[in-house]
Amino acid sequence: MLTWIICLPLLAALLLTLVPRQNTSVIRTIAIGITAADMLLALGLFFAFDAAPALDGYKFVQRVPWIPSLGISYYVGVDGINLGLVVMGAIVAFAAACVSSEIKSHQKEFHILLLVMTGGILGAFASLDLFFFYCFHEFALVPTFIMIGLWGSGEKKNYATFQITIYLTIGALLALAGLILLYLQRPVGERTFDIVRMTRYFAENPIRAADQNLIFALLLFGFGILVSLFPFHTWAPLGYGVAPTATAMLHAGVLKKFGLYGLIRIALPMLPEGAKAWVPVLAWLCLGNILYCGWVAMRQKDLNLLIGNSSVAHVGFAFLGIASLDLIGVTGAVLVMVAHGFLAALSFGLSGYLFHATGTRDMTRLGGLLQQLPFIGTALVMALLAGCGVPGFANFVGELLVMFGAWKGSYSPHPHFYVAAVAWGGLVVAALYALRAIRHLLHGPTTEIAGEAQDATVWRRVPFVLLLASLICLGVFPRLLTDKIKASAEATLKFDSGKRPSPGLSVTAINPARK
Amino acid sequence: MTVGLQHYLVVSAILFCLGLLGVIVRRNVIVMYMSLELMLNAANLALVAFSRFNNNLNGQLLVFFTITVAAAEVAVGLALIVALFRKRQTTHVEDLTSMKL
Amino acid sequence: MQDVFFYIFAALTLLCGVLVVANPFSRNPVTSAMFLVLTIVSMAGLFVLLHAFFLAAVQILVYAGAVMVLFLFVIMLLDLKEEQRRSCSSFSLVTGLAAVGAIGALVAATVWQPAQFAGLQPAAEGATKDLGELLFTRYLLPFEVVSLLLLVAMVGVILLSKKDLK
Amino acid sequence: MLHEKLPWIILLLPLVAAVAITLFTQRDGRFSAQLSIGAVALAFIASVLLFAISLPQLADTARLSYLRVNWLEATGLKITLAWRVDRLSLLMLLIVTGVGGLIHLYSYGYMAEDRSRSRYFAGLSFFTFSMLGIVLADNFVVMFMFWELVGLSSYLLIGHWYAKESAADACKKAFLTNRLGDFGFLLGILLIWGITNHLDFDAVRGWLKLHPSGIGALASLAGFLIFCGAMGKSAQFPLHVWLPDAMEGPTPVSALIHAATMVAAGVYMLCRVFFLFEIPQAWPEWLSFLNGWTALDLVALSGGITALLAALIAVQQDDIKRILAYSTLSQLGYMVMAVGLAGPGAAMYHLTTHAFFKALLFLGAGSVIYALHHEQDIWRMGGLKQKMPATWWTFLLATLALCGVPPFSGFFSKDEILALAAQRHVGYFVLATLVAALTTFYMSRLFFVAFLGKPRSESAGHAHESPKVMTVPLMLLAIPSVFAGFFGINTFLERHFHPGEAISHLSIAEEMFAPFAHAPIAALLGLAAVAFGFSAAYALYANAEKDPLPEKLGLLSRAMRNRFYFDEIYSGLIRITHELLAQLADWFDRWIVAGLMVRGLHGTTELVGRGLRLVQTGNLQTYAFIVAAGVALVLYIFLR
Amino acid sequence: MNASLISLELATAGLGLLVLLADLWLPAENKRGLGYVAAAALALIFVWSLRFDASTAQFAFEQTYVLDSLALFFKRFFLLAAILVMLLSIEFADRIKAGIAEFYSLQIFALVGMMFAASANDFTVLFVSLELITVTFYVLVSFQRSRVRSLEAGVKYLILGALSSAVLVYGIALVFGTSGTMNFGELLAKAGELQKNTVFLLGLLLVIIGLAFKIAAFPMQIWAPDVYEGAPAPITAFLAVGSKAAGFALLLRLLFGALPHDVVAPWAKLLMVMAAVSILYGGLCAIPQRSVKRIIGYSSIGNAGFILLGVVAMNSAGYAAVLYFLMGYLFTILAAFAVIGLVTRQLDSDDISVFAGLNQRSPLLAATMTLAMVSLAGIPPLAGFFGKFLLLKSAIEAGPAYYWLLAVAIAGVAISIWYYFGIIKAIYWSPAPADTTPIAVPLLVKISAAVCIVGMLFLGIYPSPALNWAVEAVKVLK
Repeated sequence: MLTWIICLPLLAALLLTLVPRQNTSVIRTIAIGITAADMLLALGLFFAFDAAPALDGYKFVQRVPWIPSLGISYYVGVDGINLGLVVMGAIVAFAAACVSSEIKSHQKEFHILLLVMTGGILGAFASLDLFFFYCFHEFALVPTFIMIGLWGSGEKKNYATFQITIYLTIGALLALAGLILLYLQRPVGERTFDIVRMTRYFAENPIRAADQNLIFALLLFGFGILVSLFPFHTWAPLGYGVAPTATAMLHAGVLKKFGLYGLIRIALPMLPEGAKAWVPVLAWLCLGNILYCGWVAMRQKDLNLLIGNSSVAHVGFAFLGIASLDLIGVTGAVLVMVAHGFLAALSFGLSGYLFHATGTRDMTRLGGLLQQLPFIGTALVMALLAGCGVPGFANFVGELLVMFGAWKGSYSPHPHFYVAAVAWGGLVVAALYALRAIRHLLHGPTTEIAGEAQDATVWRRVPFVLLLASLICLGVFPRLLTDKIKASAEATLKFDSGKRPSPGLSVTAINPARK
Repeated sequence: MTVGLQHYLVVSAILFCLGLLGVIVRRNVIVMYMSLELMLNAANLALVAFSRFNNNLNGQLLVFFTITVAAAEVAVGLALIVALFRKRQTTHVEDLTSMKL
Repeated sequence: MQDVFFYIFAALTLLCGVLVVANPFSRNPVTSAMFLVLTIVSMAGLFVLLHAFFLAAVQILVYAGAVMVLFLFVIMLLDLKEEQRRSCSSFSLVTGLAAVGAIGALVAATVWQPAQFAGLQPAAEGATKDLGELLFTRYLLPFEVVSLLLLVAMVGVILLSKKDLK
Repeated sequence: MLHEKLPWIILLLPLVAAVAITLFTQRDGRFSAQLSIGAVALAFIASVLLFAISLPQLADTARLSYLRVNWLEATGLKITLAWRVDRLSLLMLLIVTGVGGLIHLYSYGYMAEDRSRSRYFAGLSFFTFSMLGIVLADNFVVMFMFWELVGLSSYLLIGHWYAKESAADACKKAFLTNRLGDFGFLLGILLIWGITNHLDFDAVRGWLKLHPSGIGALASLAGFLIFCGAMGKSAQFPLHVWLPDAMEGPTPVSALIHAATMVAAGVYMLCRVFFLFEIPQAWPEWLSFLNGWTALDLVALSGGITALLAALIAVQQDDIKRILAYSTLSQLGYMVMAVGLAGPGAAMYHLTTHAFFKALLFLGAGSVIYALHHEQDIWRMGGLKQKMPATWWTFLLATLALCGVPPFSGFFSKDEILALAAQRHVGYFVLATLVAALTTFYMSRLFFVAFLGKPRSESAGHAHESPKVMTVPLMLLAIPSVFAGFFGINTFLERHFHPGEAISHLSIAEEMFAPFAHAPIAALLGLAAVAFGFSAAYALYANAEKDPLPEKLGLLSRAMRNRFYFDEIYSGLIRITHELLAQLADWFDRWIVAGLMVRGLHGTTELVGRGLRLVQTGNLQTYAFIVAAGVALVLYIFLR
Repeated sequence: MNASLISLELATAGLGLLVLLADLWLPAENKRGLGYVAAAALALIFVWSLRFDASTAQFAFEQTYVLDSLALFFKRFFLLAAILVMLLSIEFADRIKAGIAEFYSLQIFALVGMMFAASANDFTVLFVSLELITVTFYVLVSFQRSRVRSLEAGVKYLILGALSSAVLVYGIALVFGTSGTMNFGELLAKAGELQKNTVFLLGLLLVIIGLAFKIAAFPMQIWAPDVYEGAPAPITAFLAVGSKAAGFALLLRLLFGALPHDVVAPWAKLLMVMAAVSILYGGLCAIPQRSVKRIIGYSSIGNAGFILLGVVAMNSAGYAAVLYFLMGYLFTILAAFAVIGLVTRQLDSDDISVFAGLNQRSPLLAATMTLAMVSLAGIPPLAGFFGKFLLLKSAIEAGPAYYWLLAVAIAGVAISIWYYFGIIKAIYWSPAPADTTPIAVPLLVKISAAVCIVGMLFLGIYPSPALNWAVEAVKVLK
């Protein structure tokens, strides 16, 4: 089933190569239909998950040896941690296919790339083999570059494409170096890229601390660059700023989560000592993401740049969840990943719609759009509010869990300081830029340029409704996912449990309560 | 000091460097090519000397091949230079820079 | 006596070598070629001193005789004039000299270590028969390859220098 | 088991209405309104039912167990959705659904002309849902969630007329200010959870009972952080600035949110978690300058300052809704002060009565504004007594209640606070009395100017009484405004806060004179303050054509009119903090990270490439030289 | 002596002679068709080579020639490369005014040289076979006599090639002098004592530098861009694939077949420097480049550096990675040149701008070129990715001393993506030129492009068999 989910888009991409380029409607129909089918399959997977039999804690497992001499096999399977990501990816892919109608040139190539990207993303998340895990990601990454370069818009297109390409390549390569090092830690003959077996092996035979530190650093910064960890984040807002909508949705929403997923799936369970050594650094960098990028977002006049920066800020929460070295935090991180996937896709999708409706993303030139575009406006309001952590949306739950986890986490002598700063960033700074955007874009009198915009037709609403519904559904019933995450996280991650920082701050005086 | 192997070697080393210098400082392709012959000869000298002092004729045999190869190379090279000269009326290296950077 | 001859031939070789490369009096290619002939001939002397008689003969016959004649022939054919002193930048000269000097110094310093050749005594006699035997047994394969090489060279020269190809 | 499910029904009814309106009945404003009103009416009935069923079972504060849902679970953290039904929440349920229901009804008339009526009613229903959530919450996190939702819905409602710049700005400000408070609230929750490992109110309370000093040095900080939430929501100094601006929203919204319910949530929350303030107090080292203060002291101080400041500002406002807004602020300050003086019962009591008469006042004001076609300046009103009798009467009753004139409800509740202040701290008592006098003064001013005298503008001259759908709620609200003092609400609450203590039941007549019996000085001084305030107002405004005070007070008046420049100070503060930080971060991002580092690296690489390829001159000689140089380099490295 | 060992070479050489002779009798208009015959014959030889078994090393000519798994692997490799190049040459033939048969036969002779080089077990054979390759390429590079660039490239290749030959011979002389032998097998036995002998080391160094010319690595990398640009497209491809692979075959054979490990180990540093400088030089210089052939030239330098990673790793995984990467490189480069040859011929320019609008003019060519560039850039699922993966893996495996090199390699990959994507960008989104007439793609090019694509995909998607070949082949190395 998983293999079908992965292969369906890839096969469809092959199929599309055979369709003559003039038949754009056929091409679009195939792309949308296939992604819809894929989404339904993924949803089926989601609902069949609980009942399915598990092998080593993974379900829907499929395994085909591929390069036995190197211990590489095609090995897919899901547990609670990647299930949500796979489903989210499939849903976002469908939404992205839906909004691709905005593409006016070379539709055929665009849709092929989109499908390839989808297949790659889903494959990366479903893989339980390190090598495939990495390959699928690369496989999805390249279409991203091409799509941004080819169909992107804006003056800075070339520079942005260049930047995103170089950045992500370097990040991926650093991570690859780390992964290979990890692979080599086992004695010759036993080496395997099988994540499950590696995890088990390294739990029993821990790697030397010095090696752990090195590998963790490589993975942290390699994956970190992929996820726009501060200060390697500048590619993200710019890249998304110029990217075509569907690409931005898929990349910011789904593909970017690959790095975070890698940290959770690989770095944390296999390199516990390295994690302990590096998370204090990571915790500081999170602040860079959440606070600093939040401030940067406050200054943006371009809606896409604002969303891009805020998306950078959001992944900071996932990083903090990872840095917390606490199961609550990690659960939260996974939830943030899924939630932000929907949210980023939604935001970029809406922003893309606005751009095509009004011809500009400059917020100073727009205003009062809520009157003109009630549906899109409302959806955008919801997206922006979800972004600043309003309950009812999945993001809130994730961020809450992250903060709870980080508060108790034993990663640093002053966890409370980070959480306080992060909460400030998430509650106040996020609200500042989100409301500012609403104020400029949607509220206030309607400007001339906004006056001619048309609201979305029913069909154009489908992707947005779907994404919003997913966000709200998970926000209201988080246990749909957290229960699954919880079980898997407990099974794979072992943190020094129970160590909680004492209240720590010494008492100067205790005033008797006046009563 | 009786003349030993190292004497020959030093001569060959100096000759080798002379040839190299020629390649670097002369601007006429033909002269450069002659300098290269000088370098090959230097290597030959070393080979013969080694052959003698190692009591092993393999070195001399390689010289034999080197000379043959050099001859063939010279033939081809000069033909090439002539062909180029016919086209460009020059053998000056500074005129042979239609491809660069 | 042999040592004296060595020094004479060595000095001649080097002197002529210098004159090939950097003749202070003439930059005419013909001069260079002539000095190259001289170098080769004096080197043949060195070969003789090393008891490589056959090679000495080959050196003179093939190199001085055939190769250098080819060179001279081409130079004459092309009617090459004296190399013009076009913008000879002293920079390139100095850096070139420095690079070559460095290589020379390094190589010479390495080679000039009598200790490393302490055990070696002059022994081999470059007898034609021995050479021939080796050539047609052990080195038969390279010999054949060289024949192929010569064929290639022939074909190449014809291709490159025919005035008009059919 | 009906009553097991009743809290769920109460809570979800408005939500269902909100969702249904949003999804299905956007086009039909009328139907939306009816849906929304119906939902809240049903919720009210259900609340009454719940009240009736639960009250006999409420043995003191023992909470009835209700259907629980595990909402979120992670290793070591479990968040349960469970609804808490005790006296406190039952009372609030009635207020929220009752007063709220009346306001819904009133809106039906008030918003009849609005073209996005559906959106308005959806917001109203959603707000009711969120507010009920706060009331019923049994858990810090659940409360926080609804807390946020209330903030969100108030944002939507204040910004209902978002096309107006001022409304758009106001809603933004309200949300942001609330967010500041929530920040503290969340940290407080985290702090408490981090130490006690519990989130349910009862569990935390139980833990604290077992380990009274368990929180140790962070006790006061925890209390204060939790109070931050209340500070934002109840608009207490220094986070009070948003409330007056929030008057940009439709008037019923002001009545609902900014008088009866939302702003009361802060006080309610403080009462709910009052046990947090009863543990031994201490500050951590880095806050040692606060030694000597308890968290409650800070609460009381904040409330006191708010009460006084707002009352002073109200004296010099001309906008009818702003006067009421500042009055609300001031009264909220009263309540918070009461909590701070360790009298949650008194605070809740005042909250209850205040909800009635302040809602009434707002609705009355709304009626006036409606009648005058959105004229809000009291100096352009006048003589409305004859034109709008129903409004006039109800407004009068509410004013009297607010001023604390016996036997109106406000008198009793305010008296409790006065008595409490007198008992605790003389300073607060003086302050409270002063505020009482100011309250009477500005309310009388409002009343004289707006309702009496001659019409000062054309629209005031042509005013009509509002339609029935608006006046009926006014009348209905007037009833509790007048009589709420006799219902025994205070004893009802006393049993919540002091379970087990013998509390005598009083008859209505006894109830009426209880204040004089209980704390005669406070009651009498309070009355004196009212009298003083009234007479001063009468002297100044009985026949005034324009405000005489600015001339008399000069600079002070200007400061009052400009709300003591808090807005200016805050916007300045924001400018030098976040704006500056944002600018700095943006600059850094643009020039250092993206510019110097990224572009620099890009540029350097390209430059190096361009430079390096100059080596490739095409000249054989250079090539030979480079080869030689490379060889020399390699030789040097490896033969050295 | 077992002459049957060299039967592959003999057959190939015979084929070369036949083609040369056939020229005499064939009418001019049929000469082009000779290429088909040659390609078919080469294919036959290739098939025949598959029947060879070299699981145990066999020697001939008094140990100067060896046929072992490594040699056989490279022979097949060269044959395959030659077949594909031959196909491209047939297509290219009409641009050569005359000497078509010679064009083919010289390629075959170069192939013979490569095949001998793969089996060299003696410095003499090494030198002679290398010279056969080099001299043949002098002629081939300058084959388009009518073009100044071709001749100029020939002269440059000539001078620098001769320079490298001189260095190589000098190095051989020193090695011979100190070890007293020319034979690799004997050298293996004797070299152990010589690891402190600086003359020996100098000699070895010079030999390595001489081989660096063949593989276009630092410090002998400078010729590559000019020669690649000037040479006819199929010849450039053959240079990039065959000549380079021959260099690597000899380098591997020499370093790990003819020298004991403790003698080679100290050279790691040298090889690392060579690798690092090559990677950076190739990458950085290519960035501002406009000529596609030059870009490939620079990229060839960079790739030489990458392949050196596998050599420098000095473990069998590294050698296997070298072989594997070369296989991928073969298909990739030939795919690229199949396109380049066709596209540049019409405008007689190889500026990157001729690719503008290629996707409209010929989607097949555009796709082929894109795949080739993507593979070169090292992106899955194509051959280049897996090759680079194996190279990086082997270098990491070699230990922490290699980490800095790894960092350079990563930087190099990032830089290379920059210019490879520049080409893709030109194909797809530079403003299309006025002339968008479709390019007619001859069947031959279609076939070779298809073979290359299939090869790239096969190696990338199902690397297991090829990896096994490579692993088997390097078993003879230490």
